[in-house]
Amino acid sequence: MMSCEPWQCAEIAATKKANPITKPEVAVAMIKRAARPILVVGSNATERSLEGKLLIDYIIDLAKASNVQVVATAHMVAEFLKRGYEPADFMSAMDIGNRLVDPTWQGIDGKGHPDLAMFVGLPYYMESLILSGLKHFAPDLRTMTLDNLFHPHASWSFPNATPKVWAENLTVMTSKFKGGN
Amino acid sequence: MMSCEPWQCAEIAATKKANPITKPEVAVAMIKRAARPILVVGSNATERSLEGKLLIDYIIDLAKASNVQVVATAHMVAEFLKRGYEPADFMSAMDIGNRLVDPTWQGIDGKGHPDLAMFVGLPYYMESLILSGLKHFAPDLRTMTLDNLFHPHASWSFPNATPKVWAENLTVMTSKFKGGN
Amino acid sequence: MAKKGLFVKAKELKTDVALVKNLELSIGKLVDDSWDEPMGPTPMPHISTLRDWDMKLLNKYKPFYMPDCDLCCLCTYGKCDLTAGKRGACGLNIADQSSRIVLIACSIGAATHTGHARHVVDHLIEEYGRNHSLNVGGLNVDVEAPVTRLVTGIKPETLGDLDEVLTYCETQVTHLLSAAHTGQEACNLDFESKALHAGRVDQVGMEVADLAQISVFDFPKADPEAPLIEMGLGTIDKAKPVICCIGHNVVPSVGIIDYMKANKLDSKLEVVGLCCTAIDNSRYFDRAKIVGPISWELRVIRSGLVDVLVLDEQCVRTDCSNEAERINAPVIAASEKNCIGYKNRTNDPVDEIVNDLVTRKVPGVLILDPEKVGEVAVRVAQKVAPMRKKMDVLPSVEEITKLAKTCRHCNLCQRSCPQDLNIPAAMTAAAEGNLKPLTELYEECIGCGRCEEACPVKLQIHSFILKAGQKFMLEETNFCRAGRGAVQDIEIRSAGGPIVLGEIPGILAAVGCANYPHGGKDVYDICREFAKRRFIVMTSGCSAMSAGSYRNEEGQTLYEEFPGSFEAGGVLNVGSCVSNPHIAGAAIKVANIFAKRNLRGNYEEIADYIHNRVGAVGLAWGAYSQKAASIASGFWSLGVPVLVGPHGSKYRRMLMGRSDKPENWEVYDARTGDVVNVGPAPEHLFQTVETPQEAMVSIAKLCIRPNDTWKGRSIKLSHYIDLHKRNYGRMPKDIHLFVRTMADVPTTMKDEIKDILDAKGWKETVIPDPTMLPRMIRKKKE
Amino acid sequence: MAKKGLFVKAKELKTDVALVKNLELSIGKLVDDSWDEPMGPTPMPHISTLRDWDMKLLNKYKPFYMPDCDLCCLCTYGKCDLTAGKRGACGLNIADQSSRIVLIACSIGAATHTGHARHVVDHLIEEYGRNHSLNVGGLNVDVEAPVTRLVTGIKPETLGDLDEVLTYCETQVTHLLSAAHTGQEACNLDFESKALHAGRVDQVGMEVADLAQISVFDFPKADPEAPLIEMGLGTIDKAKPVICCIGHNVVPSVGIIDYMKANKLDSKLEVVGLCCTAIDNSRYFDRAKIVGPISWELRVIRSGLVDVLVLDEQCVRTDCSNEAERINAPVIAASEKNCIGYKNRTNDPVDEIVNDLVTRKVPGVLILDPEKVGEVAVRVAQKVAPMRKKMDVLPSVEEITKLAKTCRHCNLCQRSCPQDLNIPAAMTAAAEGNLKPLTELYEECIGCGRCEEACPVKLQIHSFILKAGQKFMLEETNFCRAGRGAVQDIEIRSAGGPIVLGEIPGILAAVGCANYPHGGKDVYDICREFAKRRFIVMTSGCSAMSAGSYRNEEGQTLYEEFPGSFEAGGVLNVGSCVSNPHIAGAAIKVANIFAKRNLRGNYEEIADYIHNRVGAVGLAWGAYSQKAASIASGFWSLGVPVLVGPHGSKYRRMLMGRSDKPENWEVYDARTGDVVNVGPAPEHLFQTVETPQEAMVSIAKLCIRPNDTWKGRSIKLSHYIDLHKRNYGRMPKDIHLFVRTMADVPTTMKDEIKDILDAKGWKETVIPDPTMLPRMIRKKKE
Ligand code: SF4
Ligand code: SF4
Ligand code: SF4
Ligand code: SF4
Ligand code: SF4
Ligand code: SF4
Ligand code: SF4
Ligand code: SF4
Repeated sequence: MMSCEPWQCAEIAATKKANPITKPEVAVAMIKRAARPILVVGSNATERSLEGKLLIDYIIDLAKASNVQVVATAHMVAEFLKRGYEPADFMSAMDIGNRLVDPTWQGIDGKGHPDLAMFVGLPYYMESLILSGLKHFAPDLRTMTLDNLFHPHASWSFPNATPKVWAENLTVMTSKFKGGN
Repeated sequence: MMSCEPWQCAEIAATKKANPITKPEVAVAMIKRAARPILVVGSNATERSLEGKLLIDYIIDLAKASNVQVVATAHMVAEFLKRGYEPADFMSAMDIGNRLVDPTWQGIDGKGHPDLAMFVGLPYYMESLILSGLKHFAPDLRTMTLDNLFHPHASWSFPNATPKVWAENLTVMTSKFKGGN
Repeated sequence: MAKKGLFVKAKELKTDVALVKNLELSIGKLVDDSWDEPMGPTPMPHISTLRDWDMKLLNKYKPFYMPDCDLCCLCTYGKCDLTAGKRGACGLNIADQSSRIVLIACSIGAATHTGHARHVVDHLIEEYGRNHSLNVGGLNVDVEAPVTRLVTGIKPETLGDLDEVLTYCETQVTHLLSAAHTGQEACNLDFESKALHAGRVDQVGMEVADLAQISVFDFPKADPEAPLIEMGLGTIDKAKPVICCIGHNVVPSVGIIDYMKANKLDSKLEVVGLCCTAIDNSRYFDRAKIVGPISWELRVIRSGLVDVLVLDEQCVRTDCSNEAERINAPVIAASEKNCIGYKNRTNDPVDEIVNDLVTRKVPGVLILDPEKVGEVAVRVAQKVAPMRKKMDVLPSVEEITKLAKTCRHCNLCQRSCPQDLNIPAAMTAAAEGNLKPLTELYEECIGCGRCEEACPVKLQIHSFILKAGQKFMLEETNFCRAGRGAVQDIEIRSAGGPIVLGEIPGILAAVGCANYPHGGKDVYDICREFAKRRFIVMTSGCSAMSAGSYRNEEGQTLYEEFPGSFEAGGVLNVGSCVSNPHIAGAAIKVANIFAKRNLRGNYEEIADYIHNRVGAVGLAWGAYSQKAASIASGFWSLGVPVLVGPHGSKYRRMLMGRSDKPENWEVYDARTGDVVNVGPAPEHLFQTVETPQEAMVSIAKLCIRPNDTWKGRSIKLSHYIDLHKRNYGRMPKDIHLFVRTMADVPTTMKDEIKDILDAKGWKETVIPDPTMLPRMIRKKKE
Repeated sequence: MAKKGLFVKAKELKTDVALVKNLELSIGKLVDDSWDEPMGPTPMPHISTLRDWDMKLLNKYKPFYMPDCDLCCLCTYGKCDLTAGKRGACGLNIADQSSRIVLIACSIGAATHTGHARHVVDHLIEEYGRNHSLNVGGLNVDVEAPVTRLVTGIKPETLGDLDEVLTYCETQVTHLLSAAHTGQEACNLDFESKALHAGRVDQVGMEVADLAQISVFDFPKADPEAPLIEMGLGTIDKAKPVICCIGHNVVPSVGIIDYMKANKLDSKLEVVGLCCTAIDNSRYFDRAKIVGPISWELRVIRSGLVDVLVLDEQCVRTDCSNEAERINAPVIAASEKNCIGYKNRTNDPVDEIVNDLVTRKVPGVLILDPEKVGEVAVRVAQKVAPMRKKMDVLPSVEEITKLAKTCRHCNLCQRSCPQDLNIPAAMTAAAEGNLKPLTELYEECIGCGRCEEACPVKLQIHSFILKAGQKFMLEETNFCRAGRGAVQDIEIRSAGGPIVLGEIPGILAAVGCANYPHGGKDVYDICREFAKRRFIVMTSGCSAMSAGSYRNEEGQTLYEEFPGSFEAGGVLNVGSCVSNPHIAGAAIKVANIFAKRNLRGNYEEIADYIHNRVGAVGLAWGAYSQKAASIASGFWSLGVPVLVGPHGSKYRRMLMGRSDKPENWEVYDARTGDVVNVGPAPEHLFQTVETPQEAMVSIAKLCIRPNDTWKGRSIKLSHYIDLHKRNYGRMPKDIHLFVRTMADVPTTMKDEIKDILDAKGWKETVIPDPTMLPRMIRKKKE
């Protein structure tokens, strides 16, 4: 049960709480089912190392495999570019949050509002607050976190887990897009 | 899962949450293990009818079988007396709560501080608040609720359940004291 | 009137009569001959001036905290989990935090009343000048502002004086709120002391507001025979355009009523109100009608009877504007505190505003000029009434039956209902065409609307309940006595003795909001019980309405059955929320007028007097608001116990004595300096009671005071024992704690009680001249 | 100076020189010849007076809410679940509630500063009289109180005038808090407007406090060369008795320093401080030492260096007294706001108090007389220092290794740490004798202590970290420049033009608290970056300390490396929290002195000017408090954007523009009345940035203003592009939104940018005389 407690102890949610993602395949299915998913990647992408590889490198693999649009926050765009990956867009975390609560926003490509917003690698409390903003003010948007920290304000969240499990989950997800299922 | 949500939606607790009592035997064991249990009975005792019998009558059966000290709140003492049962004491709900947080209080019989405080039949929110007071200010006291409404602030609580299940639970508990186990 | 040093300087000074240049005027002290009462020790107390007194009370009545949340989320170091003693990132623990929440609530309450008073006083000064004199009861009331005199040492005579008093209050509110900043107060008892100070300030703020409005608007002036006001939806003449005012601030309503009168329309429209605005309207205009308390706001709007909705401040549901849109009723927001996002039309021509509202070009407007509110409200009401035809949004019985079938029995409505009402069962019945269970909910529903918000299939549950209860709702016609304002000095003179000696067994003040656990009838029942027992029963606010909402066997409402004077068996509605200081004031005046204690800036002594001698108890059976918290706090600070109904537990902190700890109950005998144990009298300062039965027993007991004569005590005990036996089915178990000598025992019970006393090892003790203040001891022990 | 009508009446009037009977004096208006500036439209604005201006800002920068809790628990109708649009029992929804929380935070902040000012001013009036004149910069500062003049229309000249200004503030605070009562404001934007008003009031309150203390205590008066103050634990002479003052209110410290000076002890003891008291101490006494910001309170006490702890108000950890007990250091509580449950000894003889503290009979005392605080603190420090021998409570390295072995790796510490620090891993290493990971935590730990509270085996985690970082901690010796106070008028005259034209690329104000995501070095790095780029860098409060806590390659701190004057490349510490209005004031003075706009009661025009022309940005990298919220709000209201670090997201509401919505960015050209799109300049009003890199890019961008000349714009763009490329690895994607004509483009980038502009379909536009106020249009379009 502990694994589905909020990572930061005080980040409890009330009546609407995240469904735990019990295995990476569930997340993959959610992404595949979404018409317009985006993936918001925060500054911990270069701060978290899982099994000797940086989070950002897992994300690049996943993004390439899944073709999900990546929005880099903070200065992460530089880190992506450095690694030869061009994210679909970059803006501050608050800017992407603020656009997502606007139902008239047509997405970063102007082709329609995202129907699934994924988050990974923001400071836990910031990610939590943005997810709360979306839960309250974009009730039709599904949200999902790809961290190893449970986020009760998301619609779907991976449970708290070790970096090792996290690495596995991300790797499995990537593989499922690369022709797996 | 729903059955272990707080009954009143907004009564969420934070890090310290009740263990659900999965079957009445667990509650019986807790009581038997306690050296000085008390049972606080609130005004819903005569408002709740389960399977055609009032809650207070179940409580009297249970109290007689278990010899647990009953503290009647509000005007419940009259209702007990009317039914020929003399509760160990009576006082307002706040008074018993306030005594329970005082570690120097020696119990209603002056023989020592209770080590298990059970509650049943108070208005949900009042019971919840008193349990919260005890959780915060009497951290060594175990608390348990015998309602059919989940109380996250207790140490142990029955999950939300129908009056039928509730009646069964109370009946089973009583039977276990009457020589069952 | 003594003020702090005042310095006035001006290079050029223009007055009506003269132009003065380079005036410099330094005033050390203003002394007003007409009030020769010497200044007491604590005029204009700072936030810590009365801390010693507070600590005396807080040591006797220790806080019992029941946190509503395990977290603190007040700053960005947090949220912090404070469970069971953990300290937050600023070092705070849960006791500190719990008391901080109390301080914040009381500060909001005090700010609200003070801000309300500020608005009224500034407005009246603008209209009538600073010199306009105050008059709350003519020759009948000499001590016109007991609370203000007591707390500030000021004797206000004009509107301008009230300005000064409010300046004091605002300074205090600012300091108090400031103490709630992260990294300020570090001790829960000091937070509590500050909350008590907020209560004192709050009482002053309220008194100022009521003094001003009584004086200028010519409300009933300490009048025991203030008119009976029609109350209930059934009293509304549906053929007329209906203007409905909700809130607390009567100023915009005065604009409406004045406009109606000036244009001879006062019999052509209905002006009705909810919450305290309703009460104050009726003090201004005896044909204004009272609809009911805060819990009836949705009820009234959805019933469609309202043609124009005028919203001022406090206790106005924030969805009133949305609800009004549903019934096509234009809205006028009339307070800076509640602008509702509407465009400010204060400076626009009336014709334009009227047109925009009538044509529904805009759903509502903000108008901050009360006269303009008056004209717009009346003219719009006249125009929209024929168009609206009292259109309601209640479903038909057929619709209910049909829609109830879509109920999923998910229980979310019940789980969201503050009353835990069994709505799902009522839906089952309704689906089968049986509306009775829904009808039964009508009486217990507090009209909060949370059930509807929770329902996944969007059933308009509250509207279903209203429809089911429509018959009662629309037929309701009762009476509330218009708020009388202060108690007359002469009433104090004759009742003061019996109160202090205990022969009038107590004063019950039923005040506050309508967040009742099972509807308003409890308030009526309790008030009637004690009026019949010849207690003095005082009411205010929503409780005053509920007290008048039921009838006796003869068809009389409470206000018809009992006299409106301050005497044994009287039932007095003092008025709205801001009239509460007349209740505190009555207690203070007992000390001052009857017992001749100096009042001015003499807080401790008077509070000590009241606490030990005046058997008054507040009952806020449905208190819900921050204002109710600060009102209660003002009473605590005077040593007057307050009871709240079950929802009051959500104030999260009680102030409770321990009858089982004898050391809690010692006072000095002022005559000798001896320490005397006087028993748990009163037992608690703030306490939640669970049922009306418990409330009655507690009220009787809490009226007992150390100073009771044996005769008074025996009367009080006989009520206590009688109510206890009736409700608890047996003798009180603590009777021995209240018997000082056998003379205290009601004669008819001598034998029975003697046995109990013997069994308890009771010993006779003395009746002291009780005080908690060492300095009041007249003869020090050698 | 214009005041509202004033009426003075007295039957008997005693002054120093005369006795006047029956004085009656009615003053309609006081006009002071010496200030001939005409009164603007909004002196002494009420809570809704500037609502139209607020709505302009709020429409441009819409609130983005991120609720910290799904519930509202503010009254006993609740708790209410407001998830995703559900309304509570009072009708409130989550947007309203979120904005109400902002209002409450800002009201607490404004109350705190106003209350602080009230204490200082009342105290100084008592000591020096109402006539004591103000002096904040002698002949160098003519516009002595820009914020007060702007908001209230009052030009304060004496302490007595400040009293009047504060009375205005207190009235407003009371009204504002009142609006947070249940059933008041019903629209989130109106709550936001009121929060902005709280910011305005807060700025006035702060300005009053600093004006008073600068004037009377002779702090540096607008002095670019205010002394450099020693800072850091390493600067404390451990051989001397150490008095440590924590808080914000310098008055008790003045008592201490005066006593030391009077008794020739000023070189015999160390007076050190944390938080703003530290800064203000150093403005009073240049040998006072600064230890550090709020996050260092536990650090300092546990290190044992403190012999006497003096606590005043604000940002004082509420467990300081407990921590002081652990190291046997007596505590003096010196503020009514923070009594800590101690007995009030204000009226006791000094000898007794000293004795009780020295003998540890009591752990602490409350003394509300600053002179007595001074004597007691010094005498106690002298006596206890030899006994205490700087006893600390840090564990030894051996103990750490041993205790770390008991760690259960439950992660609760990390999960409770606001910084999410990997403590369990550090424990593992420590158990193996490797303290390096713990040492690494030292720099990132904000000293909140939550880890220890959470640990089930009660490991003193924060102390472990301190021990591991002890070398750095004890060796820290840096410099902070004493707060200089205001900016001189002459500085404004010379820098005003370059700022408004854009040639000085911006003003960075690094202010506020120490709740940094990764330690204080970010603040230093950012300030240095912009100082080197010849922005004007202003600092205050805890940020001013952090800015001075690191050194460059040459070993210079920031304050040594850069001049302290208001010029390109200057780094100015204005002072403590209450000095922040000198920053706002500088912007206001640009409009007034440089651009000759009328100031007095002319809020909208000046704010419109600043918003469109003065490229100032606030950075509150570690803001945590309610005061920081109200300070920010004061800047928002002036149209100045504020950035907060990641923890600032917990303020739960951003004010954000949408660069992708062109309609957001239209202003009027005051010359023609044409509507001109000026691009997202500035893009946001309140925004969280995640990393220092993002902060730098955002700061550069947010300094862009519609009014920039092409030369100024090209300079600003070159900084923005340069920082963007460096930190984001590419050209900005929004560069086309900031180029009005090709002359705006930095010459070296012409080709590169031309291509981008072409690709974006960019069209040339005009550089308007920008305004958001229709009434500022000089020539209406026919
Ligand atoms: S005020 Fe204190 S306990 Fe509350 S959130 Fe802030 S740091 Fe935590
Ligand atoms: S409106 Fe009535 S039934 Fe519905 S939740 Fe509120 S009290 Fe319960
Ligand atoms: S919430 Fe709606 S659907 Fe659920 S039980 Fe209540 S009425 Fe039925
Ligand atoms: S009594 Fe309470 S609910 Fe009623 S109007 Fe007054 S404050 Fe509001
Ligand atoms: S203020 Fe409104 S939303 Fe908050 S608890 Fe009270 S009723 Fe519920
Ligand atoms: S004291 Fe330091 S390590 Fe401990 S929780 Fe606070 S920031 Fe984290
Ligand atoms: S909380 Fe204590 S026991 Fe748990 S991981 Fe942290 S240091 Fe170890
Ligand atoms: S800057 Fe912030 S933390 Fe520092 S002293 Fe000021 S308010 Fe407190």
